[in-house]
Amino acid sequence: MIKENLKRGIFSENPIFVLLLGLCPSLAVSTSLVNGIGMGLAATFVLTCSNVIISMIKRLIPDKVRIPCYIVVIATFVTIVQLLMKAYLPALDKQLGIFVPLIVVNCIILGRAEAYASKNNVFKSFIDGIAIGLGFTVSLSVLSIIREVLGSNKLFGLKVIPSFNPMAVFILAPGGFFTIALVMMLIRYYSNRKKV
Amino acid sequence: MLIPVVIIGVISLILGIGLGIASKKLHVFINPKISEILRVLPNANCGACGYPGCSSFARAVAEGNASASGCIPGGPKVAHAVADILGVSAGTSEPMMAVVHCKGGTKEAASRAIYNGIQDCYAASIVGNGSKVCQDGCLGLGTCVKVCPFGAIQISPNGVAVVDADKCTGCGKCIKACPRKIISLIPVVHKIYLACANHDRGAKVKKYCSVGCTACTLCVKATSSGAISMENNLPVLDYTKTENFIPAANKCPSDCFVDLVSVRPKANIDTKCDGCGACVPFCPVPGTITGEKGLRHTVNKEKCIGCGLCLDKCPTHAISVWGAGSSMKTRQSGQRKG
Amino acid sequence: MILPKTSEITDKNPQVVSGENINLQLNISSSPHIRHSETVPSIMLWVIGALVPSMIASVLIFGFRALFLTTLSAITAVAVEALICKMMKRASTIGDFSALITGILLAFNLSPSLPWWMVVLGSAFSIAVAKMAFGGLGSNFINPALAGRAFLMACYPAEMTSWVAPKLGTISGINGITSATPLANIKSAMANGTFQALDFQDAIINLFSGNIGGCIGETSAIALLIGAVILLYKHIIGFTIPVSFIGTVFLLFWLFNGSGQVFTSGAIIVPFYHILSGGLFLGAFFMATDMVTSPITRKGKLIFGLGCGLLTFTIRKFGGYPEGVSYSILIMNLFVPHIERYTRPKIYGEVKKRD
Amino acid sequence: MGNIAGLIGISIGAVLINNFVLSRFIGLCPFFGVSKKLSSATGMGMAVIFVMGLASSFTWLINSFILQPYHVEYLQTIVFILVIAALVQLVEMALQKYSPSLYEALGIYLPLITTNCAVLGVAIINTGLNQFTGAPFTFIESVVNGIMSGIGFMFALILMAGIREKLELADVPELLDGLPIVFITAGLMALAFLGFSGLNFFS
Amino acid sequence: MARKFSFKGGIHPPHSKKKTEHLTIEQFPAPQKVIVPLSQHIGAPAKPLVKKGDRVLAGQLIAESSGFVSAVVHSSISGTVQSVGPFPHPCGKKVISIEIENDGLNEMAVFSPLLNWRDAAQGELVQKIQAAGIVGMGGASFPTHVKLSPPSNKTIDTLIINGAECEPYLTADHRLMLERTEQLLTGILILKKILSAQKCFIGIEENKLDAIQAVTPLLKDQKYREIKFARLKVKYPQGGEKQLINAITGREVPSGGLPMDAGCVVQNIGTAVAVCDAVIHGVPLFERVVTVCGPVVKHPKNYLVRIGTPLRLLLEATETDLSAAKKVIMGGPMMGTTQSDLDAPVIKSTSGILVLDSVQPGVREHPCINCGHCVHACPVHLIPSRLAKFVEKENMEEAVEWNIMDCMECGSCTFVCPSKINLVHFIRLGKFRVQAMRAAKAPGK
Repeated sequence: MIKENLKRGIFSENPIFVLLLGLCPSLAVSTSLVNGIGMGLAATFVLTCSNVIISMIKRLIPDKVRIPCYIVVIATFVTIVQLLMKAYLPALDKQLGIFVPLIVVNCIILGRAEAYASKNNVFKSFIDGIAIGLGFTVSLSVLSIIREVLGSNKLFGLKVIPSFNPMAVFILAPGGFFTIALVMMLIRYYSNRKKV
Repeated sequence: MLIPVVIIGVISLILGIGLGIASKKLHVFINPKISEILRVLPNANCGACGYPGCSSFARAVAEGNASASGCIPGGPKVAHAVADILGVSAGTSEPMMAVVHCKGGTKEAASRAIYNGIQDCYAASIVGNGSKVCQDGCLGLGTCVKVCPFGAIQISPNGVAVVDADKCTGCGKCIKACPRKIISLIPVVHKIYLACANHDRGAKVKKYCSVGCTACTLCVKATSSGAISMENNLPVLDYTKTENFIPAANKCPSDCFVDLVSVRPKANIDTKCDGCGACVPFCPVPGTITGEKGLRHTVNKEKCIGCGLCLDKCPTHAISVWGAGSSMKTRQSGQRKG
Repeated sequence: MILPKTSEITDKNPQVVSGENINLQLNISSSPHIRHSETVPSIMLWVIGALVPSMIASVLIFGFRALFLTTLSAITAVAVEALICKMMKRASTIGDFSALITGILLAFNLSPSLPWWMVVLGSAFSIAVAKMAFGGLGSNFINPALAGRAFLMACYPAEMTSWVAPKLGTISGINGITSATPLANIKSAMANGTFQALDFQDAIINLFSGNIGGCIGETSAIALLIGAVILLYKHIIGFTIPVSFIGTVFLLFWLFNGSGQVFTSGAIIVPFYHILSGGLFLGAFFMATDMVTSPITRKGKLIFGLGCGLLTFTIRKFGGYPEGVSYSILIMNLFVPHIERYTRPKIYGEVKKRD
Repeated sequence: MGNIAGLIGISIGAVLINNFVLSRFIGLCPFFGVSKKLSSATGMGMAVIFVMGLASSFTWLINSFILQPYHVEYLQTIVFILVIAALVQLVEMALQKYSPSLYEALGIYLPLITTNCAVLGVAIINTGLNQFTGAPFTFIESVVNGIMSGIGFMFALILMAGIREKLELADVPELLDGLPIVFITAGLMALAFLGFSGLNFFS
Repeated sequence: MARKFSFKGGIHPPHSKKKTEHLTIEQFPAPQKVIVPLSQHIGAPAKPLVKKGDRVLAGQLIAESSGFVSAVVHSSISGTVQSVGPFPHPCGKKVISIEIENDGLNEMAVFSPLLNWRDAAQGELVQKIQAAGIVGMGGASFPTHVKLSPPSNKTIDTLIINGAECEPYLTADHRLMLERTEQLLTGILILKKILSAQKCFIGIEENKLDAIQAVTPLLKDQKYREIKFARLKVKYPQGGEKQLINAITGREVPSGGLPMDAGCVVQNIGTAVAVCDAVIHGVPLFERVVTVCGPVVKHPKNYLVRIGTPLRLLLEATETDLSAAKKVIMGGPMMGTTQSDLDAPVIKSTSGILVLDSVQPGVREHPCINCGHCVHACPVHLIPSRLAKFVEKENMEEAVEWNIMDCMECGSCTFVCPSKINLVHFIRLGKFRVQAMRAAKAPGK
């Protein structure tokens, strides 16, 4: 079941490329792999924790105010992440900037809370959180690798391709859009080929 | 430690009370279906459906302006749930399927000109009424193909539209789309229809279509139930009558009928046969049932068309039809039910 | 609905069956049955023809490297388009020569000292992303050549803004001396406060002949004007966009010329200097007038030209770049759908809608 | 250099140079979701401007008078999102009740705005330093920043909607049809917007 | 020189009139057999009055109108009715027609002339025109008596006679103006009397110099003083009803309205001549002038042809090389319809038969490049390229929003399109779809 869930989170229900959720952070922070992974893990943490808590308290919450309640739960974990990052990873926190608090409004997290955690038990929600979170992290990493290599010819601060003059546009805004279009096109191409 | 708790608590309290009062005071009635749909939606308000938020999508679905499967993050699961709320899948009447009343493609039906324009049947019909001589023939430019939501219609290599019986749901979109009005619905259980819509006289039809109905009325004569009648040089099949049209289809000299069952099951006479010969006169294909009086009769499988007319005629119930498997079952059930 | 080309339809000759009234197969089609002789390739060839004077001028000014880069860019553009057509399994569209124009125009917008592989990269981007991704000629919303230039500008800002000194009259090649463009001079003069000391009078003649630093095809105003006259004469471009574009820039720089004088004859040299330098003529006559990415109505073209002019002025005067023509056209390209919507012509016999 | 110039600087920055969508990558979900049709893009844009203005003022007040005095800035995220969510819901209900026509025009976009990161984004940005003055945002500045960022959002949204309506008429290759081509469009738009970078009217 | 009248938009196609404009009208021999369709006009088809075996005379009434917007039909030869049934029609469909075999006697029915028409009542004159089965002979084939009976709430102050003949190749009206000038002017006076219009113009394109020279001197005559000459610029579609009104009076016919909404009635040259014949001589409309021309027509002609004559006979008489023919067109090259069956007959609105040797692109050669030529050419000020795209993507709401229904299908946009897109075909398809959609939505269904 865990394997299936992971597969679902990374491939068939990939939050960025398939469900098209959480686009803002994925485009904004994928300028370097470190940022991408950092963002992905932070979101995974929030997603998993909030999934667990929400599935725990789902019976206590009246239907009418469930969305505000979910948001409070999520916001709490986001604040925890913020504080943790400020304390232990200040450089990364500075890099990610405003996008750490913006995890609150990441559609993936609220979406999973509403669509999954509020209907399933704690363990299932936990697995789901991890799976979807990993899917998000993997997608972010893919985007980051492409953008960092093309845009600054570096990965973890190391030069990748010798005598390649990096195309700065890929770490700028337009490059982000082009990269995600490119990845989506490739995914579509391969899934089309599989069908045939 | 106390301050944050107090702040959050107070703010939440104020907001909660405010919202609670507001929702009472500002209550507006909304369609319960909308809230029901809203409940099954992911409520991520991501906007991927093209609507501003889940509730407006739900309203659009409830009002029939959006497709039940419009929610991208929800995927097929949500789509099914929404469809269930709408009651889309609930079918009540007899299942129907669309058929094209023409089989005269480029090989069989003559053309009088070369059409040079937009590949669309309407477009062709407004330019000199199309390039076919037959004024009721399928133009084969695929307007029905384009409107079919299920991909059930294709233009055959021969240039006529053909409906895939397995995919067709009988929604009737193609009927409205056809400029020549040669698509209609038939009950799915009936697998036979007349594939011609031409009202010209027989002699004329023969000149320009090798599979056109010549109004010879042989099919009318082949049905005893009166389920086929001639109207304006064209047989009309009445599917409400108890009739399977197999003999009629076999009688047609121009091969105008289409039988969607490729191999019909054949009649078989078992050992209960006492050789009374009561079945012989009812067989529409002379020489199919043979045998001496008093001895077990046999069916010539080459000739038998599987119409089943002999079944009820046997006093000893010695005749059964078998051979071609599943598709026969549907036909027989339809036939029995009438 | 993907429509087959006419040739494909008529190739599929239906079988002629003898019968009633049939003895010859006439074509049936919708009216009208006669057509004007002008075709898309003929329009494109005229544009290419109109670019030839500038090409010659660029060789005279920057040497054969200009020709080499232009050819390279054009070949890349055509090759990429052919390749993408093949990948998309669509009929090749290189026969309409639009890719060739994109290639040439891109090169005209690049510095003659740019490394050759950057030209190839930009040209490939122009065609693949800005044009073919949208479905090819007619479907792109943004000028492909300028998008390619903006792409290279974002990728390699340093290389894109290093210029070589012109060598009018010698065609031996680039002399390797780096030089600034007239607009960069102004920009830095404004920043340093030495604007009043600039000598505009002397520069004007060089601007006309093109004996200045700058992009391959943009320096020689005379050559560009010759091309523009050809296009105007053939009715391939109208006056609306170039006149409103250049006119706006002229008026705005006459108004805000930096000398504190407004609309005076003494200050008129500055706007002249501005319209002759940089890519304004190239942009106004050859790129803003790109049919696909400019509004279809005359009123729309006027608004488009005014907008381009205003943006060019804004970027040159207040922006981060010395030159604003290409960005202003790109930005106005984004507005085209709205301009077209709001400048719909009043139809014959229009009845006021009763709400 | 008066106050007005500073506000204009903020405005230009928010609309053109640091456009939320095209250079800051904030508010992308609605940008791609609601830009199919011009009419809904306009409605959404108006609603965003309204809510962003409102949210900026409320969050600035809360931040300055509650969070900062008690040194609990770390509660920012929770408090802001709570306020925004409640605000949006209140506005929605009020509109639905008192002005159904306005609700039809704007209200239906409101639920989408709660989770629009642009609103929370601008609230958080307003707690930082004003890059033009180097000092913290004043109340007026933060409201102007909120409204102008909303206008920038609407500006990009409307441009996108116009282009997408035109794209409906194009023969986009199958591999790119749908969202990929919209991303490419957004990329090209962002490329064009680079032309605004470094824009400064008051040097 | 006098003022030249024109409108905004339009195109300049090659005239291609040199071959036939100097050829006098020849009587085409009555054929062995004529096929007279019962539907030669806009409106309900006529009801046949004869049956198989009946003997009819030339000019005899053989079908009565079945409503107000309908027209009667006369036999064009004397002979025996062979059958009443579906026969090929120039529109491509089979239409109920009367097949008459010629007995070679050419016996005429008895006509009742009305020489003192000036004293006759307006109603009587309209009656005469209705009884003669006259329809608009320029191609639209709208029953003339309907046009001449405007509802009481509409005042007509201007009568315009359309002598523009802006379609290339066609010279039928041109020849009529030269050869039957007196009848033409008399017909105009009759029309003017019926409408009691204060103003009356005859508009002629300035490339028909001989026609202008034939008409204008007569206008100085006391008899014809009321008719004013308007010199029209050579431009297509100068002869379009709405363009002509705009060019001469400066008024615009409201969108979706009729010329009478602008206080105008426009009549064709051929119609005016037919009105003169019908009123003064009592002769019904059973023959008309047809230009037979085109690159593969060996001996182009202006023929006076009996209605119901199969096209094939006309092409044979002019020794047309049918093996080289790619298209046979009834009408002009800009708005005419292609024929798939040469047995289709000449009808009341057939102004010309063209045989072309080229197949123009039926759909497109290149994608639209937004050049705007179609926008400048459109006399209705539409954006044809946009409309075509809307139709192609089946976005009918937008197409209606962008005024697709105002298109008059003149073909100017398609003529100038460098991408060779058949915009008119797309727009016609779109109009057809919109009408079908509206019919489906209409209440009562």
